[in-house]
Amino acid sequence: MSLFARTGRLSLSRQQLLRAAAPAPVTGGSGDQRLEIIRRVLFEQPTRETPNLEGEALQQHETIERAWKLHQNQERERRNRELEKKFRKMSAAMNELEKTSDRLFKAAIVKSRHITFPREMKIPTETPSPQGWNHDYTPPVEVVPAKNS
Amino acid sequence: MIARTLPRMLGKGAHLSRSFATSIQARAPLVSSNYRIASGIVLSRTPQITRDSTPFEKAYFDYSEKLERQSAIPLPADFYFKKGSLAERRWKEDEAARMKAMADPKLSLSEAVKETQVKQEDADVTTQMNKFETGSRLSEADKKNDIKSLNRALQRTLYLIVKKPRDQHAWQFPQGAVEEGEYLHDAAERELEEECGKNMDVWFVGRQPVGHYAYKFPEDHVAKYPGATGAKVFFMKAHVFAGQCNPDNKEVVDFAWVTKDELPNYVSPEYFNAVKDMLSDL
Amino acid sequence: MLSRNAIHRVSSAARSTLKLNRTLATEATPSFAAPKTNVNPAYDEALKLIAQDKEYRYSMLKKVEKELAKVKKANNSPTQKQQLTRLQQLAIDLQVKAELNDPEVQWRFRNGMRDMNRPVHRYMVEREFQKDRKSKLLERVLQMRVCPDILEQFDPTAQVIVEYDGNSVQEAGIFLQPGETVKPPTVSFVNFHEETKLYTVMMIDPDVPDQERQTYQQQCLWLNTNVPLSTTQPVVSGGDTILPYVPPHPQKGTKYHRYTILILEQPSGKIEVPSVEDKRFDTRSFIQQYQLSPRGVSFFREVWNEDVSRIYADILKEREPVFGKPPKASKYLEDVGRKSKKYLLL
Amino acid sequence: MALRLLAQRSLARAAPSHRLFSTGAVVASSHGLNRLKEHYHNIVAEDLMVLTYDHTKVSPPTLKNADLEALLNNAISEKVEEPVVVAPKVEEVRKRKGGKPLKPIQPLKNGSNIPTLDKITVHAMVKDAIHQKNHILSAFMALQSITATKPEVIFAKTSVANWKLREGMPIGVKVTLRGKEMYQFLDKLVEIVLPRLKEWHGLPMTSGDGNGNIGIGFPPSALALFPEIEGSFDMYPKMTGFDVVFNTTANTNAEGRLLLSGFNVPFKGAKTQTKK
Repeated sequence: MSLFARTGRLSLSRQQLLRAAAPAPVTGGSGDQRLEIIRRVLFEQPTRETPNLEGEALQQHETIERAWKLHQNQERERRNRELEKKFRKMSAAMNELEKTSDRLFKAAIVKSRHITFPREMKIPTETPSPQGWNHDYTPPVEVVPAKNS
Repeated sequence: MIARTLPRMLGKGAHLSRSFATSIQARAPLVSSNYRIASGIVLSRTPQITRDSTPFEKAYFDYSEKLERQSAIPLPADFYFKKGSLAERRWKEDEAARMKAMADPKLSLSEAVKETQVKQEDADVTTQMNKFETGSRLSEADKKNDIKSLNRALQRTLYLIVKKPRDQHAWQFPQGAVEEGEYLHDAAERELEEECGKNMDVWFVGRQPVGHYAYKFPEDHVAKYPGATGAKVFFMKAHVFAGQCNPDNKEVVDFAWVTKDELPNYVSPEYFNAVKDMLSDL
Repeated sequence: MLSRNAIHRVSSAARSTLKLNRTLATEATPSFAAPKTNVNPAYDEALKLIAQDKEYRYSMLKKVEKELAKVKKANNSPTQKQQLTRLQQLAIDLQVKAELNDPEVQWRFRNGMRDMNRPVHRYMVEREFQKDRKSKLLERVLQMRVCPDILEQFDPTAQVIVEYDGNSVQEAGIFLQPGETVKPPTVSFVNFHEETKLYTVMMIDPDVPDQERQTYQQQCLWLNTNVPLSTTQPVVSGGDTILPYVPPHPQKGTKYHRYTILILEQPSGKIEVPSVEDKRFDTRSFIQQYQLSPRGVSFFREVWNEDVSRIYADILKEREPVFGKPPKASKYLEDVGRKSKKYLLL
Repeated sequence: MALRLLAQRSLARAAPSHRLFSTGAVVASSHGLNRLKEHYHNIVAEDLMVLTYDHTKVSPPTLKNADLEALLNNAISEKVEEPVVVAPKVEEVRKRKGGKPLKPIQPLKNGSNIPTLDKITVHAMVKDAIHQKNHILSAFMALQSITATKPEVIFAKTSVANWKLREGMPIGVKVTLRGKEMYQFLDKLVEIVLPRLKEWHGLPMTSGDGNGNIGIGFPPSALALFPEIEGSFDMYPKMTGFDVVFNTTANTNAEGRLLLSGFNVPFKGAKTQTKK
């Protein structure tokens, strides 16, 4: 994605670059033409002019950036509010559990250091898989080891 | 049976306080200060696709993408593409589309490229074979509003609610009494399996409750459960990754997967008020 | 991001320095021309979002105002005062945030059309002072030892603007010529309170040599008490003049003098100050005596030139002192001025 | 060609819709959103909050995140505000145990200090650069290609006589990624590179620097797995190994691992907790 975002034209083709690089003085022992090409690509690129915003465009830009900040603020506040509510709810439940039953409370605060999110948990995508949700899931059959009676 | 009820705790024997002999006996529900303790399950299906961006988000993204392009270092295309290769040709086509889109502030760079890519693929036979098949963001279940389907409301979090065979307070999250000697998360796992069947791939998020709800039993109920005048439900959080709810038709007669917004249509207002803070808006 | 930098450069250049309404009233005020809509979709959507936010905040403001009226009616509530302050705070906050993103408000602020009657502009000026100007002011005040030479370090709440004819002290610590400061300056204190509060305004020179004690003394060149100031009336005028303005006159032979203007709030209202001696003035004990709290500071520096002699002759009507180091006793010159012999024949 | 296909494949999960919808009416899409970021805020953050909850360290509730309605209700409430008595801070003298450095004190938990990914650092040391400086260019170009950010050159801080390294020699390159770029890089790493690494089953369950930051070292061959490099592989004189360090705001390794596994970074021997 990032690759395609950075676009532009270079006048020389790869072969031309190689040819042009050949007579260039090579510093050091084992000179590789490809290094010379990389050097040119990295440091001898035509630079683009930075957009010079002024007048109406500048006014528009500042309004847009301001609105974007406002939007991000709103989103962040909404998220924080929701999380805070959930946190307080959870905290209240734990307080209640502590009052209700010491045994249950102690079991609830046990934590594993080796816990991870399961790999089945998938990150949302732009479109769902064509198969859709797997409604027909059945748990894998547990192989019960034969008991020695 | 024994294996299942054994507390699956860490720290080995520390919590294995129950002896095998008692576990086989019929277990009494746990009662604490006149309240029966119950374990509820907030089983959620997480969003399957990313949400729709707002019109402003879309417009801002297009705008900043163009600004960025204006000041970014140009791509050394000849470094990345072999001369005369298909990749180069396509990149040039994309680039032409981008140049065109740059001129008009109403056009989006990303969408301009998408269009040329679709054209290229239609023209090219080899990529036809590799074409990705994707589902639609609006599924069939959405159109039918099939509240039992997990293919519905793909951008939102869906919660499982079940219907008990009674008139009042019929709909609620799956829940069941914690038995003597049982822990909350064990009870939650057991209840979910009893009420909704085994055919769900479920992951419980931690062992602690994420919310609670206390209520008094109605008059006729009190007689049924001696020693308790109400119940305290502690909700456990869980995600479902596959499978579907199969109600046992005894304790539970119906089920639905609903979003937070739809929940008030099913449950009583006091129940909704008690649980709304632990549910996600999205 | 190169583009962002470029844009920021432009925008900061467009930002004008703080000017008061008073000075701008004479200039022709350009009117705000909003950019055309329906050209850039991002701009259109941005305007929509800002308008939405504004509407929501204003609807909340209405509710707050209703509650305010209700609370004001309920007289005998013990928590009335607390409720009132909270509600007023909330109302101001809502008003400010509702208008802060408005392109026109921003444009007016940037172009110096600052209306201190509007909460949003007051908020913006205050934020500008706290974010930009305060650190620089404090840096200068500490670097040039105004604090602690005159008083302990304090937290200035607003900007003090000192303007002489044609010269303004935009940045604390700049050098002025004694000839430029003969007439009293216009001092403004850009405060943010709507109600009128009383202030003491003074100008101190802490670098006057005290020959008797072989040290430096403070001289109070200007002392005004009970000056009424508010956000719409930031210019120092009126009040009781205890010590009339004496032009800065750095003595010949001394290093630079720091002429410091202090704005001190009088929290307990009006104060009565009998005449004070301007020489050997003790700012610290003065502040303690009248329980003043420092709110703003600014200073400029001057060194001697010919104008000082004129000030001494025309205004002060004193003989001009000239300071310098005492001549060094040379071990090679005898009292009679003869060079002593290097080698003495004993 | 290969690059393009790969790039397409890499985008398949991020934005596969472009193959379905061509022109016509505007189709609702998540155009402009970052899916990893959305995933974190919608799901991972909340689960992390539950999984890292500590009942002994709960910060008192504040009005910091309250909405306007709540602020209004607070303003008109008739509850007299008790002046907050701040107990004088007692400087706790903390001693090191067994020569290990002291860990920072963990803050009290609340809804807004849930562990999150702060930055990703991609770093490569080029040993060949000792003998010839311009060997660093290859790594420079490679890092720039995969991260879309200009790297900075790292100079040797000390001299090592055995390696013929002198102070001030350019010896490596580094890129620090934050925000949008960070999530894009992580997406690429998790979806394309890590699954194709040979004989690698995931990070060990002991990984982490003690404060919740986790690093992965990659062999030189891994660089070729990035779609940006695969197509122009022969243009690089030499591939280098590199490190990717995930800097998180987590306080412990367990929290750091949990956070990364939320982004589908695989961990070795991690037992999924799903029902059997």
